[in-house]
Amino acid sequence: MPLVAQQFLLLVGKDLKIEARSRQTIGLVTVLGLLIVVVLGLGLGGGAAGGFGATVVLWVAYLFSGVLCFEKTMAVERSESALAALMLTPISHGTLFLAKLTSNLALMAAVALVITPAGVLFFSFDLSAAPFTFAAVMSLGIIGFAAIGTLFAAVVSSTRLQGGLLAMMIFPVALPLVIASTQLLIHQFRDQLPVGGMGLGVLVAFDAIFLTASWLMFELVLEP
Amino acid sequence: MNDYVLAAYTIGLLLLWGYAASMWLECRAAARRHVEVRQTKGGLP
Amino acid sequence: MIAARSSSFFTETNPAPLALRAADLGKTIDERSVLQSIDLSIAAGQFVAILGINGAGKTTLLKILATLMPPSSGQLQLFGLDVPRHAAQARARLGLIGHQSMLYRDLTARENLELFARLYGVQAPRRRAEELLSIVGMIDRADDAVKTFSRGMCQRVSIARALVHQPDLVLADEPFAGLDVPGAAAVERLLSDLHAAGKTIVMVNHDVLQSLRLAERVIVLGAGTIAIDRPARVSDAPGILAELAGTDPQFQPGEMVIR
Amino acid sequence: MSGIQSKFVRSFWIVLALLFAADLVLIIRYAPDERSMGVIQKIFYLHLPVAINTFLACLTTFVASIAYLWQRKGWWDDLAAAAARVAVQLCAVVLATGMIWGRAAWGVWWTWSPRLTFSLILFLLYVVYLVIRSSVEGRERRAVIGSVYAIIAFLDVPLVWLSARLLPDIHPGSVQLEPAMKLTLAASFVPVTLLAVGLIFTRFVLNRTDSVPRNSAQANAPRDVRTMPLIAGVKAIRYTDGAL
Repeated sequence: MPLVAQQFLLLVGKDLKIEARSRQTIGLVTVLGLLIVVVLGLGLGGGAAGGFGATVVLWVAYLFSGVLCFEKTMAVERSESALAALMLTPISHGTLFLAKLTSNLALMAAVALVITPAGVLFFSFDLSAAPFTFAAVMSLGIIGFAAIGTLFAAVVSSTRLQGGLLAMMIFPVALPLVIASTQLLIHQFRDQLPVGGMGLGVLVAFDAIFLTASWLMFELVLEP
Repeated sequence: MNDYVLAAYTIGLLLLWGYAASMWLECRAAARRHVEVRQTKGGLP
Repeated sequence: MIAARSSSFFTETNPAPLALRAADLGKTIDERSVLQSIDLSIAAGQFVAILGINGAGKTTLLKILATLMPPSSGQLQLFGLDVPRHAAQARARLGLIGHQSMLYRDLTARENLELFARLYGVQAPRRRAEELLSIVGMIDRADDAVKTFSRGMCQRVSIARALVHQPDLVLADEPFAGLDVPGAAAVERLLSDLHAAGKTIVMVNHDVLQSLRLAERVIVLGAGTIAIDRPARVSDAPGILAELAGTDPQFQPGEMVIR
Repeated sequence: MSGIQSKFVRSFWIVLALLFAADLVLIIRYAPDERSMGVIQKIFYLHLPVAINTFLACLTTFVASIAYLWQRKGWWDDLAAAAARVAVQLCAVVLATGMIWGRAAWGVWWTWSPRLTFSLILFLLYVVYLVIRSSVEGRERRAVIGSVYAIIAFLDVPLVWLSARLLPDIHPGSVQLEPAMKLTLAASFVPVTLLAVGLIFTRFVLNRTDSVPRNSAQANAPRDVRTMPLIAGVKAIRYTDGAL
């Protein structure tokens, strides 16, 4: 196996092992996500916006729980400045970014697997028409969101900034994701239009642009 | 002239020229700060 | 506690002409010049101690030497390799020990060492981690999480991490900070063994006498420039203390008590 | 030397004021009322030029940020900060006029129409940029983080535009402009763009003087020749007691 792939797996393994051992983030983040879904569910009443309230509420839950995940996985590197030791090893910053992105995505996926069913349930949003489209659209969104989150978490963690700043940085940039995925699902589920068109284009373009941009700029923000 | 158009232009121009005016005040403050430095230290000609 | 035969274990390093050469190194951070015109050349195998009051720029200099921070001006060459152009190769031959342990607190000592060994592409990482843990005397705590360790233990595992890829140049930023007497003695022993094995060591330290005892050459950094650079003799202590005092206006030599 | 410059600066702003006045006369007198929306459509002659200049200011921030990351020269970062600040200011005007137009045309202060949503998100993106800059200590650290964010924010702008167009649009599409309207629109671009450039330049020069430390020796040492004319610009502004 090429050295780069080996290093990548080592780093992801390290992140997941640390997370499994402390298990703090997963618990905290999942409960927060659930709380958001419950509170908004109660507030907006069951079938808000014809059940499409679910997608927006899920997005709010993803955004907040995602921010906590990104912050935690970066804090692990900062706690004993282990990042400086990592930067001295012969791994490229690109691999470091991809490993950190994958660990963040793994955490987000675990959280989403708990929150999404809850959201769909509370909002009686019947997915039966096309559950896979729903899953595909949401995962495309999460990938793009994790790309920016990983980059900005590295930025925020290298300075003594407060937590709220990371959320403030990510949310406006992630808005096109929220709009596009919500509209796409409305077109899909309510108007039975085939998936595709502008909505999907925005999601795919978002992922492509920000995966490459974050990957390129990650090393600029890395501060040992 | 419709009063909405009037409102739009007054607010718009007030804001635009307000920014310019506030910056002018900052320039004067910067000038005073710089002049003080110049007197105390004989700085830039 | 320290394995008796540790000094023979470190492989003899091939003595390159100059381990480290810095020409007119300078660093300005936020329009404030922290380091100016640093000219330094350290032969392979030399043990150099860098002294200086807080804020003299010692840690910044060490970060630049460790290729973690680019200099604003001047040139740096490690083992004849120009940094930052060949930073990757230079990094493969240097190890850094810092204030912080640079380990993952939630992982055990063994897991940390094996992780870094594999990242560096060391052959038989498991065996290498085992050896290093026995050298630094932490073999009995190998499978405990680092967060349960005292500062002294962390420091020793940190030294093991810095040596995992058998570097030729060891950079230590105040390795004795926060250590109790036995902890400091163990670290001193390790550094001396490294030096005996021919490694080049650059240590930033506060304790003048300890530095004079351990190092061959002492450099005093004053306000970003090299004030003194001479062989280390314990008899020099008063002169160096006076020099250190000189760099710090509020510091009165009279008050100093020489231990 | 600064005498001539302060005259230039003073006359710049006076001329600009005159241009604005002339443009207003043109809009009121010359531009015909639009068939469907009537006189309300005249807000367009301020709304669109300011919107375009907002975008140009964002573009300047983007280019200056890339240039900073590439050359690491302090004044690129000052330019990025200046342009972003002006972008936020102009975007506030775009939002204000847009909402008034919405109120006049459809009787409601806010609708999630593509144009208004796009302006709002753009406004938020660059307000966040200013907040980031103010909460990071250390000039170099602030410059790097600011630049990285500015680049990501600008890459996001087309996506915001595309996703906003997905929203249900009650905005009546683009109105066909009679030649007279086109002329007025072109005419009203000039003063707004000049104002934007003047704001960015002045703010840039202010940033530039703040960034050079007051008390350190550098303040008096001969500075990098390339910035001398800019600093001279500020001195010119400084000594003008009359108009800006």
